Amino acid sequence: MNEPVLFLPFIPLLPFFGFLINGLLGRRLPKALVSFVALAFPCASFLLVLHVAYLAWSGSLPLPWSEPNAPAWISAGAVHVSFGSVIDQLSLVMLLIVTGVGFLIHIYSVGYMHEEPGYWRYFAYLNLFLFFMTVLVQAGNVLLMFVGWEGVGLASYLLIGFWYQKPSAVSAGMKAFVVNRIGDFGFLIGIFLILANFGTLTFSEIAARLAANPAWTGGVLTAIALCLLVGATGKSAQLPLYVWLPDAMEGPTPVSALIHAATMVTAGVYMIARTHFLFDRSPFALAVVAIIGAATAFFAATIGLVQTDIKRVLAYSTVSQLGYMFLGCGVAAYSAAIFHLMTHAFFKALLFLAAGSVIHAMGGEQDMRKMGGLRTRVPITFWSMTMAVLAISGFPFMSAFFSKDAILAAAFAAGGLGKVLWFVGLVTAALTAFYMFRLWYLTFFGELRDHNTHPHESPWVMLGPLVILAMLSVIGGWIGMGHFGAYLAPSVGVRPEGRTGGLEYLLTALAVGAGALGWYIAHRMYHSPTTADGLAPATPPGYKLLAGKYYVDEIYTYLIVKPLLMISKFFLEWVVDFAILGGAAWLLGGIATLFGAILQRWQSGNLRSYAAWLAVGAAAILLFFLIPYTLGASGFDIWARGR
Amino acid sequence: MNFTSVHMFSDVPLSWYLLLSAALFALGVVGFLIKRNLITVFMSIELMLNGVNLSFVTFAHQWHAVKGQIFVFFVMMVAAAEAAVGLAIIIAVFRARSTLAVDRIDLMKL
Amino acid sequence: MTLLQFFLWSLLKVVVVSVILLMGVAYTVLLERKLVGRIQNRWGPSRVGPFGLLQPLVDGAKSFLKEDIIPTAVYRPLYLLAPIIGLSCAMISIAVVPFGNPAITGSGGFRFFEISDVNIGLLVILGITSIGVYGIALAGWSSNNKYSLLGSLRSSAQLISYELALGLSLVGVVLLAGNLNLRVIVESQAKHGIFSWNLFGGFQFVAFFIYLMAAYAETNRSPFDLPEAESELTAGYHTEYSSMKFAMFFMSEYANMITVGCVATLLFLGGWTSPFGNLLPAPHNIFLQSILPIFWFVLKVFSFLFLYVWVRGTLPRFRYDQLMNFGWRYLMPLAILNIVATSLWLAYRS
Amino acid sequence: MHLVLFLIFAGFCLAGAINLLIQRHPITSALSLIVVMTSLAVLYLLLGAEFLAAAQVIVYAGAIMVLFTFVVMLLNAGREERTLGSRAAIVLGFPAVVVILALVATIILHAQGLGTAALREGITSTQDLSTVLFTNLLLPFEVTSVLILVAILGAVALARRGDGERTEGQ
Repeated sequence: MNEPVLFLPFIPLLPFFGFLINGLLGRRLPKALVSFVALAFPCASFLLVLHVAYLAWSGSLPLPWSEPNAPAWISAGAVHVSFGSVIDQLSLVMLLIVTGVGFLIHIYSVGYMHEEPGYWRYFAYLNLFLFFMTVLVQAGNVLLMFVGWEGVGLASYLLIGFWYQKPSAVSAGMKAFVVNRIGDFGFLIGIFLILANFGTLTFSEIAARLAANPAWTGGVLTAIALCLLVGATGKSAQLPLYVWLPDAMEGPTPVSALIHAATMVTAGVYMIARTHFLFDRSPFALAVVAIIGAATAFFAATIGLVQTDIKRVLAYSTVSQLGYMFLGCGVAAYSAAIFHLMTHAFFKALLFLAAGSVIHAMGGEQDMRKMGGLRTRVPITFWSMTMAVLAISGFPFMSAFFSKDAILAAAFAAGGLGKVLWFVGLVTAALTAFYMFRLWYLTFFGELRDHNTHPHESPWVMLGPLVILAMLSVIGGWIGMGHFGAYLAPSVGVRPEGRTGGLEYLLTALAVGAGALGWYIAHRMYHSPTTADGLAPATPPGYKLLAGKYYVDEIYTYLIVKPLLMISKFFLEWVVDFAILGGAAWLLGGIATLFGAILQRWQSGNLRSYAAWLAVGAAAILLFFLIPYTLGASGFDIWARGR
Repeated sequence: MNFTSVHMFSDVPLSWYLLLSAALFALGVVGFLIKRNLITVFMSIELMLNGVNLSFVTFAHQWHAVKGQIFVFFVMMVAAAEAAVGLAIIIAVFRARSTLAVDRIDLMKL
Repeated sequence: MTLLQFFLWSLLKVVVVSVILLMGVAYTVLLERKLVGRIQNRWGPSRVGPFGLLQPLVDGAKSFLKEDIIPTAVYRPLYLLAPIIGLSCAMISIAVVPFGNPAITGSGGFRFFEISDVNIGLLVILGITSIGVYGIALAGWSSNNKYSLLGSLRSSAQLISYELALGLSLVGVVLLAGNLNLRVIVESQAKHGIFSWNLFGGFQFVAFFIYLMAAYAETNRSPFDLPEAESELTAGYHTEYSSMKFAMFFMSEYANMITVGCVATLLFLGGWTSPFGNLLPAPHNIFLQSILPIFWFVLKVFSFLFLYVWVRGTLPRFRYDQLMNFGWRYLMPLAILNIVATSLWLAYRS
Repeated sequence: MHLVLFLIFAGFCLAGAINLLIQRHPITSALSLIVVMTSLAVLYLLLGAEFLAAAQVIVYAGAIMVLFTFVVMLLNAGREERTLGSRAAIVLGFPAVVVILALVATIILHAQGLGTAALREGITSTQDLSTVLFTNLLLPFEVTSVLILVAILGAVALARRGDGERTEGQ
């Protein structure tokens, strides 16, 4: 069979070229050209992925496919790290999501960011993000994945702080970066542990090494899995490192859609799925994953109940949905988790883009309390948002109906804590439906509460992606029905899914019921709103706690940041500045003066005396090497033997 | 009556070439030590370079290695660059000090 | 052929070629004076001998008999050395120029129509030309005269600047021939007469133009004769020279012109080969076989010299900044473009 | 023949080098150096390095040394002054040079397996040289061109007067 031509390196490189062109020249290029560059390269990249997908579908590309003759990156001793890519079912699905949704959001951004002075900068960053994200997804080894991992973090930081004149945006960017750094630290330790224990960083080799030792479980594998989990919680905004994601909404809305909902934050889930062979060997780590996931899902959903900023609701919703994915991973239902990742990418991107369209319509206003009655003013946005809300709430036969159901079923089927986790998930599903419909009602129904604005529908360049994503949100679940798990099985392993006949239908019905309950409560409270937020007077202390986001930020500030600052300050002022620097200054000064007094006689400034010393040095070296030459061995031999 | 019979005393030992090269190098060093004019000192450096070049060419001949000659070629290029910069520096120094005597240019600044 | 015979033959060649070269120099002077005269609508020298043909001899005698003045303030060793360097460099180059049919050889492959066959003939000519700068530079400096110094500085700068363009313009030709040996370069142009000359067949007319300009500058000839611009610098670098020393500079200038003409002939105009290529049947007579190539060669060099004089008679002098701009900003890039184009063409063709 | 040529030009070389040291006027030193370089070119020719011989003449004698004489003329450098100089140069330098020369000479004279050079033998054609230069060593070659470009820029930057000086001077 002929070698299939994949152009794999070009999938990341094309957006990178876009980044280079726009980043280096964008300031001088006309806007139309910037848009063209920004769209053409991701589009080409997407087409390449489609090409690969077609080859895989038609069977001429055997999966998993790892690139032969990939250029070496690091070759040190027995460790070899290459730039090689791996295409298997998992990375292919992820690549399709990343480039496809990414491309749609690029299109949307052309409309959304049209008035921005930093237009070229925005697209340069966005292309850079796509570059790193595709690197992350394609990477055939942990280290290359880490490069992508750090890179998307950088792109995320740049884009959160895109409006760098705004102090809140800057600090949000820093917060994201710092919190991520904690996670990355764990990831890095995990990588070192892998290297120390496996001697390789390539996924396939690690898996092969594990497969060869079926008895190897727990112990160091648990440590590795937990370290990787720390990394994943950082990137995917899970407890306790979720705090950066809501703040990341300071960035432009399409960025929130692409990076902080659809793709980058799911990298943690992807990473766990990719290294599932490690987690599979450590039940403890898996349990931790599941618990973190369920806890985050519930926790974030409760905060989301009371948020008034439309994007923050979505942000907490994202955290919550990511929790679901972790829950899926934790019960070893990786394919269900990835399935949910995919549907979530569709409907959450759609939600954010629709929210962006609403914000655009409201002239930049993000507070839901000032919106209302937009249903007739922005009809297309309204309808696509409706699709997304139905999808996320698990309305029957919409996308999340299938994926969330799969996760919940898997949780229920898992032994031990499974039932508890399932129940938490079920409650969260009700909460999800509630806060989503709350958002829906507040935004689109009733009367417009801020009369200073004149809402208008967005241009088609923004609505087009909305419509496409809306369709995907509706039908996205159908592809997964039954086949998805089987399709992904070669890359993430076969897992018993919760197929228990009648019980399964009962579970499904319960989930739908939970969603319906959430909708009903929301309908009662917000359909004909008299006050801006009906929840507030109902449960005052709880509301305050929720509106304050459980004061996690404040707790972190007092428990970690402040003490750290104080210690740092003490360390800087007394240890570093006074003891080390001051002492060193005195010491060095003294030594320098002493030696200077001696050596200054040498530094006469006279060129010829320097030359003389040079000659003396040369003669000395010659003597050293050549006098023993007459004794039979050269000085070099003696010197070399001494080492 | 062969044209190639022209060389009658044929061979010169390569060590002579090497000795000549060493001598040129040593003379260059001596020049550096005794010359008092900045430009002449610089010329002495060129002399050293030339001495070393000769040994490269000799060894290239000895080992039939083209790379020895290419090394000389690179040395020439670098010497050209060095001469350009060095002479520019000399001009700058002369402008600041209006002297070319090495012994008078002994401050570590212009 | 014994060593002694080899030496004697070589000596003979050297003597004959030098004498012919010097005669050529002398009569180029006459040619110039006559031609410029006609261009300026006057007769030029016509009194000494028929059509003034003996004028060069008389000029030579005059130079010999003039009083040789050495100013007191000159730096004597170099003042004396400079004209010698100039003239010898001008004359040495001719040693590697093949001017006749190389197929006619003596015993042991001895060639009659070139003094020496060097693999890197072209580079030798370039090298010797580059040393020729010293004659002018030292002359101007040792004269201890500001006109001389300015003239020589101008001249040296001009020579160095245009040497680049000159060398680069020749690269195209070298690329076409794939060799630095002048004989091989000529033979590569022999096949179809005028159509395989590098000038036409090799599409090197741009290079030829650059070479022409650079050659005029290299020989300090009008329109680039700034080093001796009499209206500004009296006589430039040879202001303080008189009698035979002046004559040596004078001769070296014309010898250089001839060398440049020879190089142009060899590199662009097909050397000694006939412009008709194989259209004319090759003569069987050994005498014709040896004399015809020399005829073509001399004819081509003569045409080149004619062009020299013609340009001198018609074009005004450049300003110095114009000269430098022209050399660096136009000729150099053009020459590099020519190299790129030629190598692309060659790569495409192979 | 080779021997004769070698002796003649080696003699020229040494004489030129010594003359470079003896002469007190920079321009005569420069001329002696040119003599050294051109005779070295002939020696290269004897060793079969044709292209290098030409390059030696064109680059060293024709370009670098022209630059030197140019600068000497430009700065109108006169005879060397008699300055006190440095004791270190005399006390340390000369013994060091003697040691270097003696050691190197000893080694050369004791070296085994050094061949001989004869006329018309071991000639490296320009083609061989350029084949290696433009294939295996293309990168160093290109880097050299960058180096030269940098050197040109550096020389221009160094030798031109600063703007302040210009307004002051003229």
